[in-house]
Amino acid sequence: MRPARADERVAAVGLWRRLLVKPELGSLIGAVVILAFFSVQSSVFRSLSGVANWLDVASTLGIMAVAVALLMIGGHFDLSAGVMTGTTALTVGIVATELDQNIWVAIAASLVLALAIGFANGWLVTRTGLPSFIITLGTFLMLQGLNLGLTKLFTGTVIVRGIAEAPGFHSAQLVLASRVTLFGQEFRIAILWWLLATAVASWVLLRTRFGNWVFATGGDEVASRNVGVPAARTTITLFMTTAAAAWLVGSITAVRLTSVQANTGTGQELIYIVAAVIGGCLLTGGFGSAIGAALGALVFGMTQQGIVYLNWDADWFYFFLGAMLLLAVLSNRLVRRYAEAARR
Amino acid sequence: MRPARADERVAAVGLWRRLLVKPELGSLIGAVVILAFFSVQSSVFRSLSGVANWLDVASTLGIMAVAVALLMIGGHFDLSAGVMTGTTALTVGIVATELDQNIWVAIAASLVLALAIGFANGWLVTRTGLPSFIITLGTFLMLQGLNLGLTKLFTGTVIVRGIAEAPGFHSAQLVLASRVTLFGQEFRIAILWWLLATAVASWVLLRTRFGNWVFATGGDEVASRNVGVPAARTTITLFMTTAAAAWLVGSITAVRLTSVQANTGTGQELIYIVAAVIGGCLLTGGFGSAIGAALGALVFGMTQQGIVYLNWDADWFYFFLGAMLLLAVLSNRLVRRYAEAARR
Amino acid sequence: STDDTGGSGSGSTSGSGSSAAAGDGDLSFAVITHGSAGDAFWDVVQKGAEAAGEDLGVGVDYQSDGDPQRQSQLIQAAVNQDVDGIVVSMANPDALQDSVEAAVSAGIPVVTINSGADRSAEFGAIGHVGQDETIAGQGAGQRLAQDGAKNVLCVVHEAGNIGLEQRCAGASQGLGSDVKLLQVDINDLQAAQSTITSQLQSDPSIDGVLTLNSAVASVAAAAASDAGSQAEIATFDLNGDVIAAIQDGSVAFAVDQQQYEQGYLPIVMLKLYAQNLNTVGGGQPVLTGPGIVDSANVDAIADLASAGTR
Amino acid sequence: MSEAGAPLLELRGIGKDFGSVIALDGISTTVRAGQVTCVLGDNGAGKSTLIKVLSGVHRPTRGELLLDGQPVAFGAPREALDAGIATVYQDLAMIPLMAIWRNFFLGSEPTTGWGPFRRFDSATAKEVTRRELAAMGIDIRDPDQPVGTLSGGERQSVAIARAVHFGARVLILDEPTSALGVKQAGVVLRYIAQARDRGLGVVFITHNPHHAHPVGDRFLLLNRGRSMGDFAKGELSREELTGMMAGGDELTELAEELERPAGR
Amino acid sequence: MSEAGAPLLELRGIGKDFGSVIALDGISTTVRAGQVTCVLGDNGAGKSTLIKVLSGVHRPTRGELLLDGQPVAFGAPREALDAGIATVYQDLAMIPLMAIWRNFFLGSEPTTGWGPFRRFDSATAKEVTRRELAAMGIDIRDPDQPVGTLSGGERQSVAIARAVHFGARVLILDEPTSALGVKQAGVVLRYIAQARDRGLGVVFITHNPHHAHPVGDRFLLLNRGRSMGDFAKGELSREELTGMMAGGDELTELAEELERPAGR
Ligand SMILES: Nc1ncnc2c1ncn2[C@@H]1O[C@H](COP(=O)(O)OP(=O)(O)OP(=O)(O)O)[C@@H](O)[C@H]1O
Ligand SMILES: Nc1ncnc2c1ncn2[C@@H]1O[C@H](COP(=O)(O)OP(=O)(O)OP(=O)(O)O)[C@@H](O)[C@H]1O
Ligand SMILES: [Mg+2]
Ligand SMILES: [Mg+2]
Repeated sequence: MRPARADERVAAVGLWRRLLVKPELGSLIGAVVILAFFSVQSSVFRSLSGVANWLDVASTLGIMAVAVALLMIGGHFDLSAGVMTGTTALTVGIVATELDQNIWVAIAASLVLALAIGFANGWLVTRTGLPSFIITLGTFLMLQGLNLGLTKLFTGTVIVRGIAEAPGFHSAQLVLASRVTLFGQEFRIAILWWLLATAVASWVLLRTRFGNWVFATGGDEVASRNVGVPAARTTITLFMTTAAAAWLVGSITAVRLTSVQANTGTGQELIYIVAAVIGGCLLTGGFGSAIGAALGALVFGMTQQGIVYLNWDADWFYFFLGAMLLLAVLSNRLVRRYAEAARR
Repeated sequence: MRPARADERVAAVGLWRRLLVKPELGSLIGAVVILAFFSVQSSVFRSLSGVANWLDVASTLGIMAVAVALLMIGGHFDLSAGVMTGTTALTVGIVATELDQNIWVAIAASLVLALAIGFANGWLVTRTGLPSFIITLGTFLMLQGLNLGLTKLFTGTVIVRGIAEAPGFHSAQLVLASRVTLFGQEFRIAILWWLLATAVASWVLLRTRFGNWVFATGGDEVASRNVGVPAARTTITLFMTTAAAAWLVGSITAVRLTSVQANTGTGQELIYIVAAVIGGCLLTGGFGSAIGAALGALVFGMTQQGIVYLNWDADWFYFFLGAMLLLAVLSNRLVRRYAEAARR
Repeated sequence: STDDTGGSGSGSTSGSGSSAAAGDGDLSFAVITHGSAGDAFWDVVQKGAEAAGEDLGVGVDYQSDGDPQRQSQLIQAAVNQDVDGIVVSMANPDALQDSVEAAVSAGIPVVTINSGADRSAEFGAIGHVGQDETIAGQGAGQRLAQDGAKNVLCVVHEAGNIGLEQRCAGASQGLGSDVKLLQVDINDLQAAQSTITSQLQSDPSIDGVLTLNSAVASVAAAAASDAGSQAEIATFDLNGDVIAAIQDGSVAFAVDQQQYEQGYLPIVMLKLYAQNLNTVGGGQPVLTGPGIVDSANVDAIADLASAGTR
Repeated sequence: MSEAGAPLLELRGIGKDFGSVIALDGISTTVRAGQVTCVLGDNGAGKSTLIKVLSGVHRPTRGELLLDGQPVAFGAPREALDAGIATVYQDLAMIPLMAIWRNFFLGSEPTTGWGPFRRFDSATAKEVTRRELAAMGIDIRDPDQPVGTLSGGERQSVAIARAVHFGARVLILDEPTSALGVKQAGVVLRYIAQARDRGLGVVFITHNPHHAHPVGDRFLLLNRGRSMGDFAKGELSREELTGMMAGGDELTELAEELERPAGR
Repeated sequence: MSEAGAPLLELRGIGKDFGSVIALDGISTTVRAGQVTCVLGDNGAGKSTLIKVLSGVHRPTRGELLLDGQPVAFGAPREALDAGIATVYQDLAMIPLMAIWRNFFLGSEPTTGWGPFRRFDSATAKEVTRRELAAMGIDIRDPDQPVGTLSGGERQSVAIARAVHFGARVLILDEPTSALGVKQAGVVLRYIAQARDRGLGVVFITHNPHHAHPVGDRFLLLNRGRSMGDFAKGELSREELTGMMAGGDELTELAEELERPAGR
């Protein structure tokens, strides 16, 4: 016999189980499993310097994953997200070195360009009604060509160099590529940007009108338009958000490496999507979380570095990477099943 | 006043417009636009030898695109499809050369392996309920690692050579890699395989029970299960079909090149999906056509070679590729809009 | 192999008449390599070929694709266009045999570059310019051994790329012991830096790092300092950053295959062949490297590397 | 409130095609403040298509739509909503994966806080949702439950409560009571009467003559996409209405027939 | 056909939970050949959940299901179908993008031809679809039309026609008439009576007492997931039934109330 309750149609379920069913906490399980797996086997992995190292990998990936997750919740893909980090980094580099501008001017120019590309993506998707997959594949390929063509046009080589000499570089470095010492270990500031991006995205998604529209547009675009959600505006804003994230990552890359290769970022778009999916985003839209995506990026980053820390044969790197990812998502799945199976 | 008709609720619409609205004929428009574009500008492109060349490019891509389209109509992705062409080609090579088997034995072994991988993909997807995107990403990475690791294990390098020396090679070459002379021009036999695959896939999709199940599973898996469609079996069969297509392409590659690199096929999975989407497949499943996917592959192949025939700067190759793809899908879209706007 | 060269030379004489008749002033050559788009090494090759085209007043069309099947389709496209000569890099000679021989039998002279020297004459090419990646790798390995490195990390930036594997395999031979491989992604250099850092943290006995791309060299140097490792950094290929790094000592040396010549010389050879039926060295491979750039000679070529021709 | 008042909405010769399908042709009627316009007709007659034209979902292929006597062309449902027209769609227009309270306020979210910290006032939203549903006789367990897991009637109740809450001038209801229990259906009919009495124009579609007759003031009859007439209540006896609804009291005869043959 | 015959289906203490939600608890009833079992209850009472247990969509969390006296556990709707149980789901279980005839035969496609050339017999399928729908009073334009573009009632008719066509021993109908016109609803009631007379067991859910009373033989009353009793028709007067359905004839009173105050 169950105890009498306010509503006899609801059974008592432990806090623990209720938490486990949440999507972001689900991906937390994956992260914990991977963390435990590598920590047990490698002391360097669990050392502070190791942590700083894999957090660094997760950070730029995570900034993108969070933005891509928002877009995916809104029901769209952006295949140009990866190459756009290259476009923005190259723009920062070319404007700062070839056009001899202050680095902040270059960063601002890069932002304007990124937002323009994001707007174009969103506008094309909403106007033509074609799948975003194919539209952004078009922009992906075009940007890839532009990155190479323009870099060679401006520099004669496939690399933009000398960003460190641009005026204003030191202040930019401070903001985008410095290190912060914590517990005697230096951490990259990009990690802070990552946390900030996750927090802002989560807040927007769960606490604002815009967030409500994102879920609705991704869940059922026709229905949401019927009740008055400005679906086109929401979609365009989401594409611009992804572009802005690419700009942030591109600027961090440019300032940190001080030289940028023309093919930077190509192929990363898939990894962003993967991180978002590990974090619980549905590919069909309408469901997911920003924190989940950030955790997905963490899973990916830890796995990538963990395999190296364990000194496993590099030829098999991708094999282990794949196996670890499956381990993360399957363990998440198992635990949630257990949680949902509930009081039987 | 409209003429009296059998059903007064249906207006007369010209055959032409009715045809234009069909998905596969839609992608035909894209193909025609691209064909016209390049033919006008390059006499070599429209010469028989040129046609044989770009048909060749489209053929292996097309075989995969058709299988991937079936899978997408069934509501799933297979990111491991590209690398699986490498796995199967390497298996043919390793079994034939390192294990000294007849080439047909090697090809058979490769088929068994492919079907096993396809089954594993499908089984994991149906059992865990996780998105196929993430499951096949896992197999994609694992196979990529396996391809490299095993190739190096067997051969010491990243290339399997000497397939031409295997017993039975000539009969295999005849079936998989010979040329057929038509109008005085040699065409690769792979083009025939492509046409065959398209015809069979179309037939299955539109004329069999299984085809009905594919549309239903992709359209609404829960609803189709509720009316008794064996959704899990359908999904697994689709994954095995994709794997079988990868085996066909892999065998063609191995026999044609007589040596196989360990990274064969990596990254192609996206192109297959693209061809299917150009051909009108929905990413959300439940809609699309095999002929459309074959035409999508044709658009892609023509564009890829057409840019080469026009001698456009290779640095800008991807830019043009992207622009051409957008041209193809947008013109398709425009024409269909015009057709749908109908009798106003 | 000498008879092969003779055979192919006479075989293509008949065809060359037609291409010569096509007009002397208007020669056009196709260069088809297995480099991926934007690859720093192949960019220099392209630049060499295009410079030669400009200097000699001939047309040069550069195409590349890492997939041998695609490469063979590109060769077929060039044959269809009836170019006056084809330059091909042969990382995977078996896979290209068919299409190279088809070009030769269509009367189009072929020069092979970079790898595939041992098969070049067999396929009927009129010459070969290059440096086998394995030999270049050996050069790097020997130099690392000289500098006292024992446990060397070879950073592969494109999994399964045959040229990169050959460089690492060559380095093992030159070093006299196996190098340790590490996979990174050339398109994400920040992650590459972290990955190299991880490797150096987890295996402090590594005392040499060999990168196969100039851009990876810079992040490898940064990774070594992050990890507090004393490992010697060496790299293939040059760019301005690597030159600066060699000058300030953070990179010890760079293997320079002088791949500019692998682009430039074949165009010269094809032009001479088209106009004069000349071949070079009786079809024997023309070697372009390896040269080693270190603190001793870096200053001399610093400006050239920054301009992207070294 | 009288027949003489200027119509809120007026339709003149409205038609709508979907490709070759002619779903509506030559429909004219008026919606007046303080009146209930019932749209009647067989399945597939074009009732839902008609209300989608009114609510800005479809643009009419032919004909004119007048709001307060001015021709309007709603480009999007948002514009109709902004003109005070709230609609309960037959397919309900709900996002299955979203919580009840999020669906309730979708497109018209209440906010709180200033500037960049302006946020969706979720406490209010949950409170209002629970209250409005309770008023309809629906006792939800938790406003956070995804709409996709609600029962058919619960879902329909959410859509109705939402439209009633936001309807300012015109309330359009497409078969609102089809999945509702007798009690809940009664509540909805009362809502309609209340809205009418508050001076809203109501468009009400139903197949149930017991629901249509008590509240309707005008009856627009559709058949296979064409109008069969547009009657004021006075012009129409109860019997005629029931007859128009394809044999409303045939049902009583049917009942006799359905009883099993005696003795079995 | 009598009460004494062995029940086709028997439920013993069935319960179903979704996570913490208790949708059903302790439900027992029987479905007999040649009888119509009506399931009554408010919105959210658990009626749809109950029939989903019967049709193999949900596995019950508690309790036992017996088919012909043997305990069964349907792992999938396919198994229930194979046992001759056909269902019209409240959400209809249709694939919107697929043609009407493909939906009609989904999961039970007729085939023609031999061996590898065995194919879906589309001519027969289209023919049967058109015929069965015409028999229900639905005149479709083209069996190739996607179900997603049908009107609500047309779509419901397709689902009903399908279930009636394939139902062999048990026919389960979850609010089948909710979106139907009066005429079409009458046809469905006749179908139910015919099925009953052919010896099928029918489970019928409706909110309309005018539909439930004439055809029902047994009445299972649900409230908030619990059973309020399971009555044979004889045990229950018409008044009691209407009372059970939460004031069926309150409606008449309501009608009076809804008429506008006199004089306005
Ligand atoms: N998008 C569309 N494409 C093609 N035909 C359509 C489309 N939408 C509706 N129709 C057709 O238009 C006709 C009218 O549909 P509508 O939904 O307006 O009917 P209804 O009167 O609301 O019927 P019900 O009472 O069954 O809800 C139907 O026959 C339907 O098949
Ligand atoms: N998957 C689910 N998860 C959580 N709760 C659910 C789920 N499915 C149903 N419920 C809840 O169970 C209860 C019973 O739902 P059910 O659909 O069986 O009601 P019903 O009697 O058919 O109502 P209606 O007459 O409105 O169709 C509802 O309160 C519903 O919210
Ligand atoms: Mg309707
Ligand atoms: Mg129900």
